[in-house]
Amino acid sequence: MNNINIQSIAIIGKQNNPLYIKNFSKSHPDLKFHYIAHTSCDVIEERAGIAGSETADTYLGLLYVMEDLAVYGYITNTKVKFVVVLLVPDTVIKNTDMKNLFKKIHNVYINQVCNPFYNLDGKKSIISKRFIASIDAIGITSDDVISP
Amino acid sequence: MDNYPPEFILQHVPLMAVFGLGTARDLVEQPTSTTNSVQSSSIIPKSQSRRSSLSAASIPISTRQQLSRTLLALLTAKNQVSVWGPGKNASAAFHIVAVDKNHQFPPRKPMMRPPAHTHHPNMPVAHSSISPLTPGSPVHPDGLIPPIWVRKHREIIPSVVVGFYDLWHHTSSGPIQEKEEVSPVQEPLGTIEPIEREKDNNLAMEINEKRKSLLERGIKFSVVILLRTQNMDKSMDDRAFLKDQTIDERLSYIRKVSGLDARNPFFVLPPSQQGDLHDFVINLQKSLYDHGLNYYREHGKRIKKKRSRLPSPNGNMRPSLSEKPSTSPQPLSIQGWMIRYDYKLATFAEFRQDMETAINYYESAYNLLVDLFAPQSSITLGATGLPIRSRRWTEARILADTISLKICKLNLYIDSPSEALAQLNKHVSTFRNISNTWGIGEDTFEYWAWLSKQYRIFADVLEIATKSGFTIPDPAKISHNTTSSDFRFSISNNPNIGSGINPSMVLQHPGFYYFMAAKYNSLRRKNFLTLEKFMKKEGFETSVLPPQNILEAEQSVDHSTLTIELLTKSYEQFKAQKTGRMTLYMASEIANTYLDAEKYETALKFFERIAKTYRKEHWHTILESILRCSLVCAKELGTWEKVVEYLVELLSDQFSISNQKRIEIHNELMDVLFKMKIANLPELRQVIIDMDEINSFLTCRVQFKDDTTFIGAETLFQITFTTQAESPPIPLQFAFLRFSYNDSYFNHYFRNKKNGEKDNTKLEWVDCKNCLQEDIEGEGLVWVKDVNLNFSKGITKVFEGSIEPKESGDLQLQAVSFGFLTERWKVELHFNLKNTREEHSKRKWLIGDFDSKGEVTKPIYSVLNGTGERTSIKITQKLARLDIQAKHSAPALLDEHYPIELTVVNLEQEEVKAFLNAEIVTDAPSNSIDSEDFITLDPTTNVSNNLKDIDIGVIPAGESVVKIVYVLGKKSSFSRTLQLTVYYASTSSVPSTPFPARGWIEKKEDFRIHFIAPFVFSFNISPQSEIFTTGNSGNSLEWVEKHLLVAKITTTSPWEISISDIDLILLDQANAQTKMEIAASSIEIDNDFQEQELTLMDIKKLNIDIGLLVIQWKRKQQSSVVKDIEIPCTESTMIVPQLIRKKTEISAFIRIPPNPKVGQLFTLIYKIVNWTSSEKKIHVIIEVNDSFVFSGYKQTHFSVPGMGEYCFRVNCFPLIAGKMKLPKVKMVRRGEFEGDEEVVNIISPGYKEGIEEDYFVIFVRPKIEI
Amino acid sequence: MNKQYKQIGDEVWKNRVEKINAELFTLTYGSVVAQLVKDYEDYQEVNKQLEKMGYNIGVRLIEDFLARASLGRCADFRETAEVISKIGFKIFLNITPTVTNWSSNNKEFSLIFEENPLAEFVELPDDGAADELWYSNILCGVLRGSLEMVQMQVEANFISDVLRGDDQTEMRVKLVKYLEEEVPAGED
Amino acid sequence: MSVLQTASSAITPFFTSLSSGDEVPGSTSILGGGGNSVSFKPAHVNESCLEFLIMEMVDLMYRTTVDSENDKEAVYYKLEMLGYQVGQSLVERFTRDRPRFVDTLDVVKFICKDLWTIIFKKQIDNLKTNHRGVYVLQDNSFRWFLRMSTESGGEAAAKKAVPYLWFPCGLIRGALANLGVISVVIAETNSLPQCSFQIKIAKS
Repeated sequence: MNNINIQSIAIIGKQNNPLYIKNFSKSHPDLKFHYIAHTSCDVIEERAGIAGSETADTYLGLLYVMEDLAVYGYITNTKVKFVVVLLVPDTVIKNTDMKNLFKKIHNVYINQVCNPFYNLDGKKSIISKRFIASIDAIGITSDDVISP
Repeated sequence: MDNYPPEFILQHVPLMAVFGLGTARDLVEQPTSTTNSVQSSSIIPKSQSRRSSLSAASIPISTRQQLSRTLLALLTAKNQVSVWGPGKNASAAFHIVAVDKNHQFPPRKPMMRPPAHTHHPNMPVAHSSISPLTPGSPVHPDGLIPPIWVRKHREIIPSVVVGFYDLWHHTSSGPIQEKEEVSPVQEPLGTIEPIEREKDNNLAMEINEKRKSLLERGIKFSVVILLRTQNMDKSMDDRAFLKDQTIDERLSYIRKVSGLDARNPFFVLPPSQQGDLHDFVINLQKSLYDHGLNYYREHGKRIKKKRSRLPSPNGNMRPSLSEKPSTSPQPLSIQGWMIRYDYKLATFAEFRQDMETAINYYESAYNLLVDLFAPQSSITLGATGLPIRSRRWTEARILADTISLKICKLNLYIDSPSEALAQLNKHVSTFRNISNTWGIGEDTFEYWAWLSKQYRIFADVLEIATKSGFTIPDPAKISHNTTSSDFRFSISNNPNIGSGINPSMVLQHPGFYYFMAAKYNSLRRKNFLTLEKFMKKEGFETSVLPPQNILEAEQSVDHSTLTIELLTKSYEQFKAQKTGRMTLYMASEIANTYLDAEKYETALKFFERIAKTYRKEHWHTILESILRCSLVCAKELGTWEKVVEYLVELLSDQFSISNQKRIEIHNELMDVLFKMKIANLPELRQVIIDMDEINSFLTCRVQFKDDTTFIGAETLFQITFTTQAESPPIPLQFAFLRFSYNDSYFNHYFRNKKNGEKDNTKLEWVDCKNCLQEDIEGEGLVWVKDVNLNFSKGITKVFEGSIEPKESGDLQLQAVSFGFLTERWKVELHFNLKNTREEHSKRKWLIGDFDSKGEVTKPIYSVLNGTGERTSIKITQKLARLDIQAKHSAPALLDEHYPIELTVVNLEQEEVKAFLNAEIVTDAPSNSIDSEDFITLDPTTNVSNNLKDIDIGVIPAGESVVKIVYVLGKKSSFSRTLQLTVYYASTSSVPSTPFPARGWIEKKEDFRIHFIAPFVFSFNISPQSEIFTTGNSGNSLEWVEKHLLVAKITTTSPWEISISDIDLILLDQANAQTKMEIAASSIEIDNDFQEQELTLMDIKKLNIDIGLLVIQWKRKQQSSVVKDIEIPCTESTMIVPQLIRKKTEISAFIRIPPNPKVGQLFTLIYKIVNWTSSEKKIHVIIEVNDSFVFSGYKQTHFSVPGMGEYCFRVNCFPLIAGKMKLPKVKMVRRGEFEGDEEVVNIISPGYKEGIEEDYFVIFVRPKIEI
Repeated sequence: MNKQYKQIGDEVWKNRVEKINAELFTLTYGSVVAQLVKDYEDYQEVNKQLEKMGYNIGVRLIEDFLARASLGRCADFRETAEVISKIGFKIFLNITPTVTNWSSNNKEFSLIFEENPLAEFVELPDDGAADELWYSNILCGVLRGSLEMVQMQVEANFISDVLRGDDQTEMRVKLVKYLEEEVPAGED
Repeated sequence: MSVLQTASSAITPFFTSLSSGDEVPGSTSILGGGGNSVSFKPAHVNESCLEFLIMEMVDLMYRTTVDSENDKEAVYYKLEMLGYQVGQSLVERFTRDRPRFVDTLDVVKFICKDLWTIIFKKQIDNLKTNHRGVYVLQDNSFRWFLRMSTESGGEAAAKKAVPYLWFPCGLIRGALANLGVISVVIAETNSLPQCSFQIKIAKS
């Protein structure tokens, strides 16, 4: 668990437009994570694409590693993409941990979507305080609460 | 990779030496030969790439030299001097070098003393020239492994030697370099003669020599005997040749004598084709391959023995740390020897393609080596590390890097990617730590240079590997075993099966590692620059500087170019992976590097190219950084138009920047526009920024209030501008605002009216109605008004304007532009409205309420129907409130001036000026061709079939004017349509020159007029008589036909018509042709017949035009429409039908003698004339009567030739006096067939007596004396 | 007394109610509110409309209520309050808001909503909605409407809402008067 | 409709799709308590609440739309949009723990089974398709009609009921749209409580 050190969480819309990108890292600038999130879209779509008839999970696992960052991906049935960037540990990252992490992000996103005042089709990034608070909570408290 | 000794990098394969084929030099001299680059030729020093193209194959193999060339070419073609080996399942392949026949391989050095003592330098023993123990060797006394050692085994000492020899024969020039006198004698074949035997013997001896010398060197020797066609009977073919007894014997003899037993392969190569040679070469290597491997195995065993004899490194004492290391170089330590041996073991293992073993030894060597660098050895306790920057230190580092690379590569080679990656990580992290202790750590360019290099070579190797068929595992399918530390991949289709993966163990494609290399290289640059800055300072601490040579070397490096090269490599990799966004990222990195390198133009090109995607996909944070960089470039380049454009986009609050920052941008923009004096500025800089293409801080919505409007009606539109919540940070003053329509006539132009009071209303309604047309310089004639164009953030301004359409059609508001205007700039923020975006929100209309002072108070929205925007409006003709009536007394008659009274009633509220267009159109299908109809205002003139722009003057409201037009219909009595158009405008709006301009209201009206012809004519022509009369010249006859023409004229008009005159105008031919002249012909008759001439003429003309019947007429009483006006008569003309005559073919004339007497014989002469060209038969029947007796046949016949005449005589004897009928003579023309007959009409020209019935009557005088 | 109501409520909810997924209900209501906000850009007006909706529902809903929970007449308004909370809200929204803050004259009380299915997921737009909009105002209407059907004229309105950042959601209910009707004499 | 071949067999017996709403692995409130919990406790309300709300909603839309311009068009538009919003949100929530969809039919089946069950506590009775982007969903006893059909049956009732189909149309369209299937949905009913929805999938 404690090897999961979240550097950034990104939520990306259907049209690959950024909805919310949060930088938890001390070393890397925001811009870096925007680039990472953007580049992840390719990999995610590619992975989601190849997953043929056999039941395809929404969790896509490790997308790629760049420098000291490991990029994980998740795509909802509604084609919304989540990207979590971890600091590369020298140990194995458990898929179950990552899945739980993504599920939590998904829950937060779902609640955002269920807010009657939120326009789903809009391309604007999410500014909801509650949403941001929840995501930040995940990013910060990631180390302890993950285990079921 | 280039700057590591290639020996340390290249893949090792067994070495084979061949002689007897000439040397590679001969091959290179070959005209056709070319060096073909096989994979990674880039990383092989030129000297190394000894490849010869197979094009040699094309050469016909006739001479010995060609044969050897071909063989050599084939042998060396696949030479394995590359980073990546032949591949696991590749056929056994040697690295083959060609040597001279007499080449001496370096002699085996004599067996050493037991190696246990080798480290006693004082004990002189023979060592390999490159051993640390040999003074003068590059590694003396304490070096590790010199590249030459590797080269020795790669290039010089073969594991197998193959000699190519020729079987002697008479013409044989013998093997190369052998000079043999050739006996000219041609011995019979089949028996071995002494000369052959002798030659063979020599050959065997020679081979034996070689074999021996190589044997004691441990090198396997093998022989190939080349048979040539000369060796055999020309009559025999190659196959038969093999069975040739004598050859067989000779070969086995040679073999026996040369002591080549079964273990030394012995080959015979008969004359063969290219293909066969190729197979031969392959088989040759196959069969010798194991021998090759064996050779290296032996070496391995030897080294292993030596290593095992080494004492433990801790056994002996090393100078303790306390005493400083003596300057004189110490002999190589045990640990050093261990490294040497491990390295050699690894190398030989690699030579024999035993990768696993190789990896193990390399790793062990690596670990020992790393320990050498540590300040404190952990293996040899108390040993100090190599002195930094010493020669040995540098060598050792190179060795470490290359060994690490070997380990990576060999792991890839045996397909265990994660170990490869693990080694890289290990290497990098290990040396990071060590470097820090050296003081050349992460704050020095040296460290980063080194790191960058490590990643780059790794990427290179990986790329080569993938090109050679290695596949990078798909991370989606990887999962690592959590528990054990062993990172073997367990392949599973689903990332969820398998507990998870260790990201640092996932090997990715080279792109990623090139990218890292690039990253680190830029850090290298950074550190170098800081160092340079540091050096500029006064009195800096020189001790911290790296040695001069390194510093100079670094100064000469073009870091940015290198970085870009690496990024580009990465870019290519990602491109190949089809990950478009990743390549964009690379592109942006490249762009940034160019920017750092101050190559602004290139940088800007890159930035502009990539900005599009990020903008399109709303990645504003990225876009912002790109824009900011672009801004820098644009400024440096002095392309201020772009500067302005970037600044405008940066104003948008899509970019999450602090208000302070935004204000800075704002001010910068203003400075550029107003303050800055741009050097060598051209006249006026014009910039048009398409706001739909960028993130705009201002949005623009357009509404026409209605969907349709009328010409001339006031048409309202509203244009709503909304600024963003955060932008513009400071109120913005535009100089002008322009609305552009598809009809420029309506273009509006608003100037900014500076009004003092700060307007901070969130929603403002601006009155833009009642503009005045004005000619603005650069704009042309536009509708102008001064309004407040001040915009602060988070507000909405609605400009309501109005237009008066001038003509029907679609009017569209195409563009709206805000503008800044300074003495240097004309900048337009351009909103294109041609393509309206689709929206579902209801259309809204802002109602600006006015309070008592006419000031706008809190405006409110009302909803219009429809959704989205409305940028265009349909303009239709306003319904004309005008009435046109036509009075006339139908039906109209053709040819008459038919008066029609038009009454135009003005139903408008105001008096109008009106004009009339009128046209008369026949229903006749082809009236357009030549309409002979006329329409006119004046019955005495006929102009054309239409009237244009007839001024019908001013009509007061509610009143009417009357106009009379005359229509003249000709010929066809079809109905006609009178098409009337009256267009008018209220006198108030009519400009001074009251000529119909656009925007006048039109009223169209059509009237049908029924036409009938005034008269109906019927003609009747009947022939009266035809006679000869004596012409005016006494002796001629005239042919006269009389016809009677009766013309019946009736009128169908319902109106009474008075006819003033009718006359028949005869065409002159009418009389002429009706005459026919006949002059008398010489007819021989009795004397009292006066001579006459008869000329004949054929009358061809049968149909004769008679002429016209012309009637002058008018209506008895005029149409009620015109009482006082006198309409002149009109005339109608009618053509009289032609006179049709029938043609006579035969005429018969009778000559009757004057006063005959009773009892006195006389003759009747009939002259028959045949007018036709063909002969005609005439039958004659004479009926007698009792007044005369005549002689001759009562019936007879004769024929008249064409165009001829015939005289027929009848002699009569009168019996009774008095008036008597002559006997009747009937003549009938008969044709060939039945019924074709015609009575010939007999006429007696100028005969005075009467004709009773159709008898000629004659008076007979009595005889007196009875 | 209260106990008994609670049992009735629970019992009815358990056994005599067709249940439906709460999210569907919540989302539907949310979409209606959002639509109203879009139509009138005036939160006061939205509150009115919601209350009106509630009223229309209330007058019909009371039938449903009486049918399910067969109860006698309430002795007093205090009892009514309990029924509203423990049975009414329970069997419709599966919540039981706390009844509290009685006025001295027992004609006015508060309902405190610890949970509110209507407001699940809701986050008010920060354009003044937090000061003007009573998101759950429909409930006030429902109370007014249904009570009117049983001869009680009440005024109901929210005075605080967690959505607005208040620390609790409180509805104030005030009895205006009992409406006259022909009551069979001798009815307790 | 004759062109449509029946694919109703495709629908397997209804598995309790409420499960997707119920227990969720590791859905313990991730917000560490605080405000409105994000967890999905088996939340239910009395169905009549929804029915009342729906009826009132339809009336309201007539009330509030009439003044601007009183055509059914606008009312349809609004109700359909409402449904659209709800549909979108619903699928976001109820596809959460579902594997990714394979194809359009997969999506449509999800609508017919899971979504329908969540909303109407039953599945679509019959699904037909022409395999060219047209699907017809038939519900023989449309839950929201069950009460209505009692009052004044026949043609008239069916007519009156039509506006209550607009919201569901939106629901379906919204659900599909959010699952990446752009479509047009129209509904019809001839005799309560039966009704059918026709989905035309936009060629993309």
